[in-house]
Amino acid sequence: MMATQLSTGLHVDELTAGYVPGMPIISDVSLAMKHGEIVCIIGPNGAGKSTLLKAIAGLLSVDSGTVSLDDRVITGISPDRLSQSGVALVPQLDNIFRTMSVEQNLRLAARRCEEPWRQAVDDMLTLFPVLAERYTSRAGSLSGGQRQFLAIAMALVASPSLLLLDEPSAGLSPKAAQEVLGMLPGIARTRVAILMVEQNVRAALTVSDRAYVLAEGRNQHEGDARALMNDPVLGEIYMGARRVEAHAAKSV
Amino acid sequence: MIGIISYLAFFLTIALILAIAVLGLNLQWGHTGLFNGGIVAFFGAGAYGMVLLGGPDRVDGLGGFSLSYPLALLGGIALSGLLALIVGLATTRLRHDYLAIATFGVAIAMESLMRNATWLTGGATGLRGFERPLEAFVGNAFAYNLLFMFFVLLCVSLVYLFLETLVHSPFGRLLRAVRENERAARSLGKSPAAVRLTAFVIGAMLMGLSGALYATFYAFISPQDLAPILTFQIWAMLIVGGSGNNKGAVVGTLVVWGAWVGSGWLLTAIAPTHLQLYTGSIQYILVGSIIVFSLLWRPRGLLPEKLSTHSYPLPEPGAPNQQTGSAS
Amino acid sequence: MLQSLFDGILVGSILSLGAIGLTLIMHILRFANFSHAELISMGAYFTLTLDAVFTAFSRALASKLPMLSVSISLLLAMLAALLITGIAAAIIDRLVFKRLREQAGPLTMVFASFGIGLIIRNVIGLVYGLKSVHYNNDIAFAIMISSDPLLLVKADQLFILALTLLVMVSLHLFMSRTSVGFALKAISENPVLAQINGINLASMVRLAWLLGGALAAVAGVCYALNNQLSPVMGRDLVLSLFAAAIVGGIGSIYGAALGGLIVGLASSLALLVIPTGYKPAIPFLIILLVLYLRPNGLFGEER
Amino acid sequence: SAQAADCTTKIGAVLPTSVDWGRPIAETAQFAVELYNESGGVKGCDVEMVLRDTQTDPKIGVDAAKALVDLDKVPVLIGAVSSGVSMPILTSVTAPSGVMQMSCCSSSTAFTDVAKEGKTRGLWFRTFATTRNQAAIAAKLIQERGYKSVGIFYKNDDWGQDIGKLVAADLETLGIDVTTSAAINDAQPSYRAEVTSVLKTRPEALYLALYPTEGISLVREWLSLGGTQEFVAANSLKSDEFRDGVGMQYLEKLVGHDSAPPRTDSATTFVDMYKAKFSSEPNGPGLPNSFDAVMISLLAMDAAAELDGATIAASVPRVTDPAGTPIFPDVAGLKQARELLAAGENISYQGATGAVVFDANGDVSAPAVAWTFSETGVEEAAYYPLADVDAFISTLND
Amino acid sequence: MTAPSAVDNTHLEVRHLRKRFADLTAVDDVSLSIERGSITGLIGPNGAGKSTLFETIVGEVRADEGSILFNGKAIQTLSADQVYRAGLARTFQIPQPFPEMTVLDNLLLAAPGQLGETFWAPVIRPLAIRKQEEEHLQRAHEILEFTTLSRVAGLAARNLSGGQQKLLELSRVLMGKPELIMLDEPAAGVNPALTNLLMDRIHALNDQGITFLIIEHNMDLIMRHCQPIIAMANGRVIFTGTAAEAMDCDELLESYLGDMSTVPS
Ligand SMILES: Nc1ncnc2c1ncn2[C@@H]1O[C@H](COP(=O)(O)OP(=O)(O)OP(=O)(O)O)[C@@H](O)[C@H]1O
Ligand SMILES: Nc1ncnc2c1ncn2[C@@H]1O[C@H](COP(=O)(O)OP(=O)(O)OP(=O)(O)O)[C@@H](O)[C@H]1O
Ligand SMILES: [Mg+2]
Ligand SMILES: [Mg+2]
Repeated sequence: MMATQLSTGLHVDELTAGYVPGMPIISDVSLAMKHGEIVCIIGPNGAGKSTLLKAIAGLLSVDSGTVSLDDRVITGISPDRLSQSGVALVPQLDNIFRTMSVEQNLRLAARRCEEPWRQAVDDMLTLFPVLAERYTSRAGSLSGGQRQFLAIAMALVASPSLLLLDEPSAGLSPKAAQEVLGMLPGIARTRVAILMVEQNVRAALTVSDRAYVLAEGRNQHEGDARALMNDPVLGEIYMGARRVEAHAAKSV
Repeated sequence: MIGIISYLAFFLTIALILAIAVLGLNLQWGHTGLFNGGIVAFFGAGAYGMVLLGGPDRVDGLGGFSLSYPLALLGGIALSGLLALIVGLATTRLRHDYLAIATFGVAIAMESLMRNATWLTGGATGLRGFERPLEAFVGNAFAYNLLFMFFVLLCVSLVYLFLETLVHSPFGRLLRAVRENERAARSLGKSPAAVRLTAFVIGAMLMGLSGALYATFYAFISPQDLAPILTFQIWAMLIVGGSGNNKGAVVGTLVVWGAWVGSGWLLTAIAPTHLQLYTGSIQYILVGSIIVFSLLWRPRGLLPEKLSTHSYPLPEPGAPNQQTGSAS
Repeated sequence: MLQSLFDGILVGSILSLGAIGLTLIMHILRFANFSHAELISMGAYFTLTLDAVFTAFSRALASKLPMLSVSISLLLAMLAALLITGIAAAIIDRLVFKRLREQAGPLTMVFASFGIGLIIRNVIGLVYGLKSVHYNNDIAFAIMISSDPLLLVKADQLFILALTLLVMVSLHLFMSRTSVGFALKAISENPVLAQINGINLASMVRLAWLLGGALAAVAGVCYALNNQLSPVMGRDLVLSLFAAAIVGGIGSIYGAALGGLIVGLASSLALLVIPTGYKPAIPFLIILLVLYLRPNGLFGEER
Repeated sequence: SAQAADCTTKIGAVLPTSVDWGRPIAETAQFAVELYNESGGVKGCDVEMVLRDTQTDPKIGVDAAKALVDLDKVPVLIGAVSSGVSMPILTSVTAPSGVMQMSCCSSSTAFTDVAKEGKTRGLWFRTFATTRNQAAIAAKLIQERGYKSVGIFYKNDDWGQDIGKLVAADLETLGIDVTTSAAINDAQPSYRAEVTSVLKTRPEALYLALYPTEGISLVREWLSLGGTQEFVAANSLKSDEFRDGVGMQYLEKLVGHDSAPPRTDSATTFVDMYKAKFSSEPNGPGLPNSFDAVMISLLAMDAAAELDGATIAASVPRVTDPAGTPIFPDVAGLKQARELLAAGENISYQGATGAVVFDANGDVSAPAVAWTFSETGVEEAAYYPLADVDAFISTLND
Repeated sequence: MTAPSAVDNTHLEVRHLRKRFADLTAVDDVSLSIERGSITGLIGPNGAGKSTLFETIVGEVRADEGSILFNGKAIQTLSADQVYRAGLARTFQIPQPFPEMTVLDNLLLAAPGQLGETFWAPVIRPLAIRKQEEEHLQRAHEILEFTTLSRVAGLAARNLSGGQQKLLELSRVLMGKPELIMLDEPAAGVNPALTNLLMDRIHALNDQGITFLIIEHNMDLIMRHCQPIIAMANGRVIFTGTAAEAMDCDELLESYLGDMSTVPS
């Protein structure tokens, strides 16, 4: 709609998309970010956060609106071509090939990077040593957290320029979550745009630059990450602050 | 006119007999996810069981029970149920294609037995000698066929009602749950093995009923009736009609069987005599095309499965997006 | 006994060859493709036609390879038929299976493939006639390896055995060592995730069909070489192939090869104790037994 | 030279036209109809034979038969080939509807039983000579050739089981060793195992009761493994397809049996006409029988006062009366037949399988021949009149 | 072997449990006991063997060694469905919905003591079943209301969002009437505000006597709601104690919690 002033980075303009044409899950969602930025999306369950990421990655048919990346409209481009051109998505569910070994998962993901797969895969094994330990195991036998590592490694292995993370810390131990989230600023500094969805809101906001709040499929709020974290109203609605005590007092 | 009615009654009789087997398969596959590749085994058990139990004495083989028709019919059904129980127990651990090939093996073994064990089944010649019940009483062939059609219709209706009641009950929900996610079903205290076995046996007994009625109507059964093509036909009927939907199963039977024989009739009606030699092959091509196009047109069947198993109203269905968010 | 054992292995090797192609498609595209039978027939008949064309082109091509009943032109025809059958398979996918894959369950595809099989089989019957034909009317006599115990082996069959082993090993290496092989597996398990990982679904599906069609064609030619060509040859073969593929475990190439041998051996050895009338049931009963012990086939994984 | 007829009379045929051995049978039936029409048709009307495929599936065949009877109102039905299809047609379509059914090839003894029970209501006929005679001739041929041991391959269907067992029993009576008797199922990917199982019993000769398709497969396999070339074959293998598929050079010692064509100067009528039409010999399972089935039916229609099944069936003896005027199935013969019948005289149809005579059960027995393959086709090697056959059978029974 | 447990108050007891996968011992000589009426937290680094312990306890995976006592009775030979029927329920870490069934049907399936789960009952007792179904329906709606799934009750479970699937997993187990509920990361992917509400419900059920064993990586939740806390690492139990004690356990801090300073408490 307003494709006039495109600039580098990711631009989502009044995007309306869903799984069945004519039954949109997200409506008129807009979002903009530059390379090097970490942006977090928060919102209640079923708000449409994952749907948004999937739509950006080209997995859904878009009813209206556009997504553009680096001055190029990417709506309508097939997910594999997007992936080849530097968009990586870590889905929330079903994010590894269960019947394949860890090695095969990584090598498969590394097909789209230019350098030889061995180097790229080795980098990932250094980053996530647990994957090296279970290198030949069937990915389906990994523990919940180990799967998450693998899924993230599969996205990172291709050195993407846009990284879409759907709840990367879910299922990770506190320590691992910190490590993974802590990795992000470093990655962003290599001019990667990182858009993530998180329910581990506080931890996510600490590493994010900006954040959007999504509810009922629409943009509800947008702002600086730190400011959002300290916003009392949003805190209560989306982060469970304060009300906890009230409820705990009532029911226990 | 009477000719058309007579033919239609005949057509419907066979179609409805097959519909019973399709309904049985729908219970197994459509609702429970059991990939039964050996329908003819149970169909055959019902048919042979009924003829053996109800037929007269045979010179060179087992027989001579001469039970009354209802008993023979029940006996045939019971025999297929028994076979299903044994097969089911042996194959409860198998899924998908593995179950299909195992049951297919049972069917082939059954066909082999029928073809070779002359003392039991008359061998390749088949079994006859069974009198159609009440035929002599009715006398007129046309009237008898009409009567038989109504009898079959009654059977189909009862089976349909029974299955509709089943699948819309908690039992039906249980069947689906086992089909959808066995592990989850187990974690909720359900015993998938028992559920699968029950559905398998009930479905097989319906196939047995179908076989028994088939043999009654033709007053004859032979291994040629148990060729694997029957299994495919029954499956095609279910898939075209819509697996998981009992109405779909019946509609699919009528459509596929209608297309199968109708195409032959149509071709001889329009083809000049010298081409009639080739109408057999063309008929197959037509049948194949009808199946393929029907599936392309309605991939989930003519009457697809419904999502909900019960008829109670939901509080607020509709598009999720128009509802209020959780936390606001 | 020894002869039966050998017969089983040699007959089994044709089944193995066919089952490898079948298991591949069953694994990657996740449905039991009954029209594989007709791909087999198509491969055999394409070869028949091309062989005639090539021989007409140059008589020199009609000379036989040493020991075998295979001529140079037949080999060339077979290579061309592999490609044509593969392309035909890909076209069928484009016309029918693509849409069903996107919109329906696997059983819909199974019965669509059944319908397609009916169509192709009867088109072949109309084009080539219903009677059986041979590539070559000469009979390839068996070589007596030993007379007591009697052991006769046909060179053609050894050729097929070798071919099967070659196909088996190379295909296994391809599927388990190369990233294209992984990509094929990936689209079978989770097409969406595969696409996210940069895999072009359409081209991988095409590749799978090309492979599947080509493998079916090889199997068809080898089978016809030993038996005869008829429009129903694929149909007659395919159930044994399913049995072999499934008993080996769907998706396992070694499994399919072993499954073929088991089916071959079972039907061969069983006749030592059981009347021939029961033969069709034997392999399936053996399979029932194997599956009872190993519910996902010999090398299969739970899906 | 067809006479213009502006009316048509329908008859029905249910035959497996989509099956390799079925299509020629149907083709021959059509040929007979053509001939008949050329000679003037039934009662001056062109005969239209409505042909439906059975797909060898009883349900399909029965439905087709029912449609022909109810929708096309045919008084006569030709078919089916397999007993498994013919029988339900008989019990559930033709007999109840009073339509005459004439099968070329259904061999099952069960039909005789049904007829004996009176359930065919005289409507059932088959031109396939009873297996009993053929089996006896097979045994006789084997004996004449002096084979001491024989292996038997029989098609595992009703006909094959029947003849296989009869031949084995007859050989036993004659003191000839049957080393093994192997049932051959249709559509097997390989017959290697069956071949090996017989090969290792080292019989001097093989008796083959098979159809060409599996016959070729099996015999080629047999020969390639070095098996004997001493073959005795049933009439089903009397086919060019089989000869060419296996190769004449391996079949020089083969002798086969069949029911005999008529012993007259015009004996070759059918063969000649067939050759003129199809430029090949009428060699293949069931071709002469199919021809005769149609001819007899059509002649009976001409002989019948009214065109309903029962009347036509009742007229069959009039056209197969041994005392009647011999009639050959060429255009001239058929014309003559029609005149004789119109004049109230009986005729003796001299068909492709001989002077067919039906007994009360609709069965025929026929004299027999022994045949061998030649470069050009098939040659008759010996002729066994019915009396000889019966005499031989009675020696077996003693 | 099946001697009654020493203390009557022990609801679930695991003794020397061991489970090997090829080269890896996922559960290594684990012994622990869960007190009746407690809300026990089970923590540990990724791959510690927590989920495998669950799978082993409920019989989804067979233990190589050791025994499991529930209410003093050995259950290690029971199958998963028998364990559930004995009163021990669990949720899956990776949600296991019935994908082609509605959310409501997913719940109704889990209702306890259903009359209509045989093939004859629907034919002979339709009215009684209908009545019971209505009761269950009402209960299901209550639970869905609470877990915020009401508006998606009619959707196929396959179409739920990630968090909604976790909520469905929890809702389903709440639909039954188990004595002991084992939850595998119930809060992962669930919005924090809702998590707090869920914990209230769990406390309420706990007050009615239901024992809970909860695997969680959300330390906020563990610290606030669970007592005692058991920690595993490398397949072994390395710690048992209160929340406060856990914060003093160096081994835990190092391997599991990391730098606690970034986690606001
Ligand atoms: N495949 C699908 N088909 C139809 N509707 C879907 C599908 N997937 C999700 N939905 C619906 O879309 C809505 C948004 O889902 P989405 O996965 O985007 O939520 P989310 O914000 O990521 O939630 P969560 O935090 O729980 O992951 C939900 O109501 C869900 O029911
Ligand atoms: N079926 C299996 N086959 C082989 N290894 C397995 C299997 N299941 C689990 N494992 C391994 O056992 C170890 C323990 O896994 P488990 O799932 O119990 O961990 P967890 O404590 O639940 O971790 P998380 O917090 O990440 O979910 C892991 O290293 C895992 O890879
Ligand atoms: Mg989500
Ligand atoms: Mg876990």
